[in-house]
Amino acid sequence: MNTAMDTALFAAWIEETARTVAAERERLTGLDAAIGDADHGANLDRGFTAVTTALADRAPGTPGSLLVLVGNTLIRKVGGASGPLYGTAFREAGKTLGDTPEVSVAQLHAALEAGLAGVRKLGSAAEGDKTMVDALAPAVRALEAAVQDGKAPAEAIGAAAAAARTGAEATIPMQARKGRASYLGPRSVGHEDPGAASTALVLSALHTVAAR
Amino acid sequence: MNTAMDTALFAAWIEETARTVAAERERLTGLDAAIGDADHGANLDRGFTAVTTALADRAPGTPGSLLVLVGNTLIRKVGGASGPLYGTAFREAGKTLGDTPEVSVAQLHAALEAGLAGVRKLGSAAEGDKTMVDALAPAVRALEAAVQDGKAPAEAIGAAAAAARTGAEATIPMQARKGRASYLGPRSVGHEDPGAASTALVLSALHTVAAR
Amino acid sequence: MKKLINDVESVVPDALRGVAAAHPGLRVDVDNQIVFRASGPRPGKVGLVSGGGSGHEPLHAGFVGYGMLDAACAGEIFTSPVPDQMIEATAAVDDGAGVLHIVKNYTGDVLNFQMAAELSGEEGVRVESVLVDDDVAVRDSLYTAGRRGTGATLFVEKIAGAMAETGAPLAEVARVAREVNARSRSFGVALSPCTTPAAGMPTFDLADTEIELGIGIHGEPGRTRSAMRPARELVHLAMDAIHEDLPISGDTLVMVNGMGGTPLIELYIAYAAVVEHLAEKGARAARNLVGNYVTSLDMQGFSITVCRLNEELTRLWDAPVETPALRWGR
Amino acid sequence: MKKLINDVESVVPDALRGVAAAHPGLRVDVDNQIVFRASGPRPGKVGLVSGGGSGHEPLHAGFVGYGMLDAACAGEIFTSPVPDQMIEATAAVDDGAGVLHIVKNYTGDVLNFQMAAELSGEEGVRVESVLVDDDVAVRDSLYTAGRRGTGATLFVEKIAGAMAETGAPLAEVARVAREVNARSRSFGVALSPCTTPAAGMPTFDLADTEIELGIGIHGEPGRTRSAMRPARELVHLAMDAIHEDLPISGDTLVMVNGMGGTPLIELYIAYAAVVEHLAEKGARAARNLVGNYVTSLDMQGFSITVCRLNEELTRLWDAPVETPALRWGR
Ligand SMILES: Nc1ncnc2c1ncn2[C@@H]1O[C@H](COP(=O)(O)OP(=O)(O)O)[C@@H](O)[C@H]1O
Ligand SMILES: Nc1ncnc2c1ncn2[C@@H]1O[C@H](COP(=O)(O)OP(=O)(O)O)[C@@H](O)[C@H]1O
Ligand SMILES: [Mg+2]
Ligand SMILES: [Mg+2]
Ligand SMILES: [Mg+2]
Ligand SMILES: [Mg+2]
Repeated sequence: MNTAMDTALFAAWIEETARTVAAERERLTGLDAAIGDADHGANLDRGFTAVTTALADRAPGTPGSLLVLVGNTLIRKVGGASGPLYGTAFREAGKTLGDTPEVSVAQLHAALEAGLAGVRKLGSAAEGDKTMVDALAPAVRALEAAVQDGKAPAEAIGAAAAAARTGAEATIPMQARKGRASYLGPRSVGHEDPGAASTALVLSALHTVAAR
Repeated sequence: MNTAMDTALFAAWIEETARTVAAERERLTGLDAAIGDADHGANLDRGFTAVTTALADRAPGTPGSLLVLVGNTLIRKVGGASGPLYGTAFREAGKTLGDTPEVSVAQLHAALEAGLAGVRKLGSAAEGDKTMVDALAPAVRALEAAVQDGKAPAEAIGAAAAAARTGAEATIPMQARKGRASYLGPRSVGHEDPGAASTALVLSALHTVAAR
Repeated sequence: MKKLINDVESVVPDALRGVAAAHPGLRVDVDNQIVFRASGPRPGKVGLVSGGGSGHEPLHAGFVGYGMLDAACAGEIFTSPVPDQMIEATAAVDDGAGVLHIVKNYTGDVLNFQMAAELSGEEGVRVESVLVDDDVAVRDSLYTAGRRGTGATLFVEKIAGAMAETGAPLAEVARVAREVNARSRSFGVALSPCTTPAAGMPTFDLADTEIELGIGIHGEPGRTRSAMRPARELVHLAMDAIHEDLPISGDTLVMVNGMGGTPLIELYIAYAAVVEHLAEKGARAARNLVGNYVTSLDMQGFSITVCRLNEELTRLWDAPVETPALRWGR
Repeated sequence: MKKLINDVESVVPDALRGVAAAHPGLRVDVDNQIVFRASGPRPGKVGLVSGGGSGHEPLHAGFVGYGMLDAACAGEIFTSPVPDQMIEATAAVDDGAGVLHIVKNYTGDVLNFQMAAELSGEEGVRVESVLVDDDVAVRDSLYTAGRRGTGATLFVEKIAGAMAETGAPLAEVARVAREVNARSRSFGVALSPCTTPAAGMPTFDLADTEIELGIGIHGEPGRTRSAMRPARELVHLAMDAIHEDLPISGDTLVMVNGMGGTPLIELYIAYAAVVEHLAEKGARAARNLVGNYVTSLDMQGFSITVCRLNEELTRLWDAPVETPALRWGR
């Protein structure tokens, strides 16, 4: 892959995300059944199916406008906690990219950082609260480090995806302080957070297409 | 046992019946669960428990008045189909005995025959309809035959009890035409009728005390 | 068995205590298991008495009040009450105009009400009895116990109750009650069995792919066991069974009734299918009820009851009613 | 999984079609999953909009009508609706007097209603939001999502609805809604899990001797797993949990709510125990509801909600209401 990412690559990322979310739907719902209400897989699958349709209807011209459309569609179709949160993440990321036709790793980092900030602001969850933040935050840090080390996009994104997966697994021993899982108190310990798990999927989807 | 049956023996019969009904409660309810509504054991147990209390309160002076009291108590406490039917059987039998202090086998036969007639009249069930009639009718016939042969009470009653049991088992292949079991149509075939089974218990209780 | 009860032996009285505490409009004789209107009998009004085994809540106690029953006798779970209860209820609600017994057609209910009616008559009360036998799953015949009384019982109690409030004579109240029964048919489907406290285990076993067609309201198996199907198909099957016995046409009163363990969202899905089906037949649901009204403990499933309305029945259905389970117009 | 549905994907629209057919007093936008009063907004009256995930029927659609809600937005099963629905409902019911959003306190509901309120505000509608958070099983704290909204939602919708019918201004309707929430507490117990159509299997496993204490209304496990006990003990345990958080005294409004799969006879047994318990505390149930009102699909179990009444709340509770699931006075 060339060192800059164009609209086609972002479109491929969302397509790949929709594919993995559909494939992992049962697992995500299972995780949510343990500490939530057994709908996270269904929610994201519904959302990304709608996103795929929306992108087919009118393919946006820039990475930024594409991510904003993804975010708006998720907000309009998903519901639950993950709808507004994922929607905000994609919207903020897209807005940060402006109308640049090609995105550098540094710009990607800035975009994801803005997405994380949006999630933090909306859900007021901190790291350690056992939410998607525990996967997204380390991913953004890993990406930043990779940028500093001047790593190539595929490699940098690989590091971010790996950090997200590690972050998701790290939620297992945590006691939830946000979202439905918090209602379980100590009983939320010992289960992976569904939103953190799906966030890891979204980033590994990006790595998959970036590594092509 | 001497050749005539006194009030004490009838009291012992009812006591023994209450004991066996309580012991067989689950089995009777199980039979009713298969082709009815799973309450026959509970119904009769409730009824004969009430009967025991009633007899304790005021022990009647004659076999006839005792059976009438048993019948009235069953009608007042059991409910369901079996309450009025068993109640009528005991009432009619008691009324037939009048105020005789000692009951011969011939008189017993007349009494049970009257009881059977009462059940037939109230429930309008014929033999072969898969009801208590299929146990009581052969028992009455067997008793009549024993009387003709001049058999001793214990032996005669034994024959009646055996006939009741055979009659109850004979209901297994029958398709019910009366009572709840009739709602099952062909599916009522292959199960013993709960009321026929309990009738066999009542008569074997009589044999138990008569044979003492 | 896991049930929200105190003791298998005290289920009915414990529940009646709750009914008494919850509904100031009712007077409950817990010892004799009879539920009355708190207001007592009204001079010149025919009294309505019904009752039956418990486990069908809100039937019958939930239908005691203005515009419906004057008293309901509660038996043990699935066991008809005894004559003593009916005699006492009948005497208490009679104010000279006579009393109507509304009896579901089960051998137990019929025999006990019959004995009660005789004795009440001897005590000088004019009693008329109406048999409800609406369940088409049971083939009727001279030689059998006949069809069961199920969902139509609610229709009979509501419409006869409204007629009684108008001050109509006993014969007239009995006449309209019989007409409602004659114009109503029901069919029930079970997705799961129920568990009676006394038995402590399910009344039958059903695989996750099986259902029972043509069930009653006592946890008994149905006429046939069949494969699970989408709600729409189950509804059409029930409607066809009803139509076969009493052709459905014109304005109808339809109840989609839950058996006790089926959530309301599923009953609405079934009702949507009922309306589709009626449209195909050129009929319509002029009035409807969707909910748990004539239940079988915790059984999952539903029954459909259809009544062919006429102007009189519609007017009486719409008349004000004020009971724990059915209330409108006041 | 055996459910009375047509297709896992169409559960909510299929049910809404049934709601539309069953209740002429409602207008249902099936595509957007919004239920309105057929009569539309009334000039000068504050509009009440609520909504949430489906699977809690009759909440919320069953409470749309005179004296309660003007519109209810239905999400997928256990998933809060989306802002678009709330924005459309808000615009449709506003007639200048402004709109009150009644929001159960779940992250999803809160975030979606929050976005909707902002956008509706930008479109010129005055919107106030009231959070319902009555479930004492969840310890409240600054650092958590806070307590859940459960049974008290019905109380808030009924009483705020009655206030709105008087023509009271938005601030006043919001004030009384918040007061009801502040005076209400709930606690729930599950005897069995529920099965969501999407998951197709029970949300948790429970032995025949076990129960879940402190459950919400989304099939989630409770705070603790415990041994099954008689109804009386379970009720006392729930009442004590409520009392610990908000001392129970004086006149109260009490709801014994079924979770969807528990038969009414068992709920009455629980209510009898509630009344015993209140008497011990020198309090009483001045008003009550016993039935399935805020459910969790087919879950077996119950919740108790207690609201400490005052003269104003009692009067507004008694005011006429005409909705599919709650009706009196008209
Ligand atoms: N306040 C919050 N901040 C960040 N993420 C959150 C917050 N609350 C919930 N989440 C995320 O949302 C996920 C649940 O999403 P989902 O199941 O789709 O919605 P719901 O909880 O409404 O059913 C959780 O696993 C968690 O990662
Ligand atoms: N018409 C009838 N004539 C004679 N016996 C009958 C009749 N109907 C029912 N029975 C008897 O009653 C028994 C059922 O009694 P029980 O279960 O106590 O009452 P219910 O059927 O009301 O639950 C049946 O097994 C049958 O033997
Ligand atoms: Mg969830
Ligand atoms: Mg029986
Ligand atoms: Mg019975
Ligand atoms: Mg959800």
